[in-house]
Amino acid sequence: MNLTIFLLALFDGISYAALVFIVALGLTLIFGVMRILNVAHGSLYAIGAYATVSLTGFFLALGFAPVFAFPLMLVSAVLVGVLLGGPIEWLLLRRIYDKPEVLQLLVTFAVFMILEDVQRLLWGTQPYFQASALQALGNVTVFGVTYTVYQLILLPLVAICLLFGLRFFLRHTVIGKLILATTEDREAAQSIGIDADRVFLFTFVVGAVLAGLGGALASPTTSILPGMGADMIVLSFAVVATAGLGQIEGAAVTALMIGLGRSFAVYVWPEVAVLVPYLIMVLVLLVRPEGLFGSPVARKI
Amino acid sequence: MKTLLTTSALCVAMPLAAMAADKPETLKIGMTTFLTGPASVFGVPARDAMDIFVENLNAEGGINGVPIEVTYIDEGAGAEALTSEYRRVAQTEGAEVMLASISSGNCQTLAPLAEDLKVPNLMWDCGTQRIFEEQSYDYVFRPQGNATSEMLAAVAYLLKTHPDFETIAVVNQDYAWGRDSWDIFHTALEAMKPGVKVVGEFFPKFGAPDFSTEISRLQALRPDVVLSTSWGGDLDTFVQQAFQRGLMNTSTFVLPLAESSLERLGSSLPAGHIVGARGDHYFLHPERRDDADFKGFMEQYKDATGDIPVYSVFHASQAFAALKTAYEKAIADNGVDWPDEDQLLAALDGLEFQGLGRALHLREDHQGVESQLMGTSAQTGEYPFATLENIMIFDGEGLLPPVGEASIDWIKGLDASFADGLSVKTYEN
Amino acid sequence: MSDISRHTTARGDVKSGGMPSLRALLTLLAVLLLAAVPFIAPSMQLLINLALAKGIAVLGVTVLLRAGQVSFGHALFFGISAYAGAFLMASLPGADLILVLIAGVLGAALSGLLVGLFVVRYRGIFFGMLNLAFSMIFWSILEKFYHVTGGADGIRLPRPTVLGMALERSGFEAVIFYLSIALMVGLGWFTLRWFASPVGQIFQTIKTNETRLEYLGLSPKRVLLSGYLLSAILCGVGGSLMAMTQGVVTPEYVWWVRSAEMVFIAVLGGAGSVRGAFIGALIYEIVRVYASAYAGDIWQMLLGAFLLVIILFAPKGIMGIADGLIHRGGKRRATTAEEAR
Amino acid sequence: MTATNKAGTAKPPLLETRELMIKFGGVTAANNVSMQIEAGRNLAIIGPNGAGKTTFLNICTGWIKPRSGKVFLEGEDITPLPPRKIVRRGVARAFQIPQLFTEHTALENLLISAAAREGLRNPLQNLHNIRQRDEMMHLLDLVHCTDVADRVVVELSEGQRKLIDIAVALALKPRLLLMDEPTSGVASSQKHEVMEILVGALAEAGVTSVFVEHDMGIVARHADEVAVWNAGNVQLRGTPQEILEHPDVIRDVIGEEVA
Repeated sequence: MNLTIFLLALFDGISYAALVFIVALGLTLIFGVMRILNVAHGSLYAIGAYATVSLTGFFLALGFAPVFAFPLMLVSAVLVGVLLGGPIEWLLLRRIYDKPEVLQLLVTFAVFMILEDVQRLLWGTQPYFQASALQALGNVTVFGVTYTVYQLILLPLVAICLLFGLRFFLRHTVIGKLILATTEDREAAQSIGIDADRVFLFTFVVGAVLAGLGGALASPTTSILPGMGADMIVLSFAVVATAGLGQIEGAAVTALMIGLGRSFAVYVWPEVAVLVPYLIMVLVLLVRPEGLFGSPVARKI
Repeated sequence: MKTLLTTSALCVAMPLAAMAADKPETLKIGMTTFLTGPASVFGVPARDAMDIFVENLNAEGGINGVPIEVTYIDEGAGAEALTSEYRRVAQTEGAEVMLASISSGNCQTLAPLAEDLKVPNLMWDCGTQRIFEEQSYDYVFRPQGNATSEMLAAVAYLLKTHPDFETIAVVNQDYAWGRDSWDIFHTALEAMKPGVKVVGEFFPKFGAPDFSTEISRLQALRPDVVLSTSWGGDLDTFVQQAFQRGLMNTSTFVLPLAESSLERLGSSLPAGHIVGARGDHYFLHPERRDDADFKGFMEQYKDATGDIPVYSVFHASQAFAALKTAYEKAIADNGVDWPDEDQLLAALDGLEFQGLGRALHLREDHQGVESQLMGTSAQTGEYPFATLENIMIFDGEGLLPPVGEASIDWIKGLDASFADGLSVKTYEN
Repeated sequence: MSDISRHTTARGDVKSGGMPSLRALLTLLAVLLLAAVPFIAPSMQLLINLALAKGIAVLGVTVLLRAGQVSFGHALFFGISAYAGAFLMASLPGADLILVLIAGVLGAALSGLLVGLFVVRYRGIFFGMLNLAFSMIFWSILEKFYHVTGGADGIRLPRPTVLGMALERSGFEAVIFYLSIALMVGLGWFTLRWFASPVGQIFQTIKTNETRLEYLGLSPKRVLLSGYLLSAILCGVGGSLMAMTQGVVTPEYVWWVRSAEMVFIAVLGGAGSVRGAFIGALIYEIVRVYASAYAGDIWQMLLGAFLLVIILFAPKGIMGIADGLIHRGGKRRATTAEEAR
Repeated sequence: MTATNKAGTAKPPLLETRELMIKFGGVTAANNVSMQIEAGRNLAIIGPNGAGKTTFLNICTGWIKPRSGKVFLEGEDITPLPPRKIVRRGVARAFQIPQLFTEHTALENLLISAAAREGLRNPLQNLHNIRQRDEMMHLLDLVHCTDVADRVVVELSEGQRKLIDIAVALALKPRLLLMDEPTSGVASSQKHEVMEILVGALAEAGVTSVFVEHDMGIVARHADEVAVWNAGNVQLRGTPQEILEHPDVIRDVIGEEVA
């Protein structure tokens, strides 16, 4: 393996990891705060992508410049969060916080099934492609290899901004601290007057926005088609569990591990490339049951 | 004594009874197609087309006065739902003919089932060449070509248009079609142009959202030719990303199924790459585009769906044509009002029929002989997407192994003269 | 036929100490009705056979639910068993049905032991996720190692012989159908007894207090492993039956949505209920097939909505509703061992 | 069992700890604890909250591993063993917060305990039909809980749960029973009665006991021996009378109880 190939694998891994991280971030945030593993996260990701493609197509047809695709990604993500995430929490999840984990998981699974069909009803079955955002940024050549600026620079940049932004938000803003307090001890938080319901609603909407943003950012590089959410949800599950549920920085490191592991596998042993995320997950969890960055919970007697 | 009489009376009556079936109120047929899942890119257009064919025929009074009614079965609902629905439609709903299926895996499951249920089955879209090579069927027919004829046409076109290429890499979907089609293509290349070097073989998982890694490697490998038999979203993503990264400027792509992605790819498929269509399926078919029925259907389809038809629509048209022709032939041959099953099967043997493309016929092993259309992409500006130029239509006969021979063994025995020996017609566009 | 009814009455006798209760009577009637399906509704036979196979696998998930654990990867054992049968048929053409079943169950048990040894260290979400990871690894292997596993198209599983006899499709289907019913009754009966037995009761305490379990001198991991093995074996039986009924095995058998579907059915029928597993499977399959036939575009949505309604308004599932009807007006005693029966 | 005592040093003590040390954060929960527990006695452990009493029970049963030091059961080093293996060697435990199978009935909790003890493996036998059922009913009778035998644990009062918790431990037929505040949660008017029952049951079964207790009245009446805990170690040890009259105890422990 020479330097060029090493760099290539590195680039591939980083751009892939950035995207996976953004999606996993929302999942781990929701789990960290609400202890709910949201299977419908994958659908929100897909719908974010569909919405971006439709909006971009619409505005480009009106004669807007391709750069306009970027703000539209944000708009789509927020739409997904508010129009889907909000009602899901408000109408469904709120009713089941006191139910067993299994039922909570199944409720999100049911939402996943419903949203899969909603996508098909709204957008049909033909794949969509909308690469104007990607084309607007052009290419960059590094060591004789052409890579898109979008994948090599923009995606990692967004991922890093989100990572540090969310860290800052949780630790240094009032709402962030309220969220952390609720995460630590819900009852204690309620006893000092924190409205846990609103914290949960807010968290879920933010998580859904992140899912939508993941889809929006993925849309210029991939075909948008039915079933794209199911794959993504399993992958981001693997990232989140490997990192330790609720671990934001951990999710970043794990996404990078999985991204790099996958891209190097393509060069070294292509047959196992698909296996990499799960192998990493199993190996990590065998050694550290609580995930790479999770901390064990002591049982009190 | 009485019994004996009855028996002999029955014996006399039997052949007569076999001569004519009661004319049903409607001809029920079942059709499996992908309504959900990634392959619905083929399944839904085929269903929409089938609705048009049926509507048109019923408007003319159906087959010998019998209107057709189609029940669709979703292949995307999973194997259990598919097999139980298939049985229900064939047995309880009394479908006389089944059209199944798109997925090769489903064909392999349903072909023996059809045989056991004794229901005539037209394999309308699946590509696997194995079905009739590994087993012979009485009830199963394929009114279309198969992977062998499709891949050989692609190889032949490549050799005719790019005789000097030296290296090739493949990026196929990781499932039976992707693997099988590469086996055939590769074997054919080795036989016909032994010097070609395979520099990379990639089988990213079916439905992969990202091909950046594969494209990075291809950029480093710089093969003369990149083959991909992918389809649907996978092909779109791969071509888009390859185009974006400039890979399409340095390598010639051979995309035997890209006809079905032309419209979606728009300007992302630049000029000079090889496009195929699993048969002679192209909305600007050079021999057919001026025909009234062809044009009429294109307009009807465009009105109904807003799209141009892709190859699965052509395959549906062929299956429908085979069905209609077989019934008409059986009725005419036997001089009956409505054929029974045996008469229908007899009519299907060696049947000649024509769908939207060139005429086809069924061989004695029930394999259809279908012409293959290949072309090179061109961005003419006439449409907002690539169209084809330098089109060649290969006669199907030469692209299939003789009856009873397995494709791979037959291909191994071919040589460089194969492409020259094919019967082919060339068109500018 | 006769041995089936004997099984059922035997269960009824044990349950209520000689007095057949309403519940046992209904169960007997339901089994008899199922056994009559090939005669009264032949077109439903295959559908119901598939539902029974799935029901046995769901029973495996139900076992784990009794310990408060949910696995999102139990399709693994379903698939391993199915593929074990397919590989056996490939290497030993004309093998017997019994042999295929044994090979499948052995494969499931062995993999259940290996995977179980790892996953019993985890509870809750992690337990579910680790199971998912193992099933996804196996799924990827099936998809990837095309030349061995046939890739996404899977492997055809030719019809096995039955006690040395090569049967036609209809005969074979009848055999598989009644075998499935017999296994449903037998395994359902066994699982009920196991739930009520000391081992089964100890297994169910994983849900409520592992600390006490440890202080009874028992290893919670070992205890969980015993139930995990049973659940893997049950999934294995279901997988083998499914493979032989379908005649083909594909990686789809192991796909995570299939695992989630099993949990779905278990909850639909009534989480933890043995009868519920089968009733849930039957209803699920019927709804699914007819929804996909008559509402081809929105069958997933219908199923999802169905699931939501059950969870939100009848969290005890169909068995909970049925119990409510049976016990309406009567007093309700809720001892677990009683319920287990 | 009592023979051991009379034989003097010939046999090692039932339970012995040597120089146990453990810290949680900055707090020393066990500070060089060396203690011997002789068979046949009821030893009470008293001391202020946070003195390390529960930690001592946790270490003795293997729930927590000491940073240094060892635990011996009849001379055998059991320090590295997990709780279940220590339980298997005859050390049972009842808890401050009852550890019960909350979805099972009181009787079933005991039956499960008996099944665990006997290692019943027959998957076709009903738990309610096991041979030890009568024995368990007797045990329920001993702790005066026969009337709630078929009630699910979540429906029981705190006091009833404490008693069932102890009965579950007794069902294991232990040699040594460690109890953490056996009468907390029991109505104060009934505490003596409950202790009476308990001590009687222990005597009948020939079980040695160690119990953490805050109520000095209970200690005075029901313990054979008292150990006073403070700052992670045994401060004093003696008969109830000696201890309760000791000025330090009056100041540190009893004073706190009053407060």
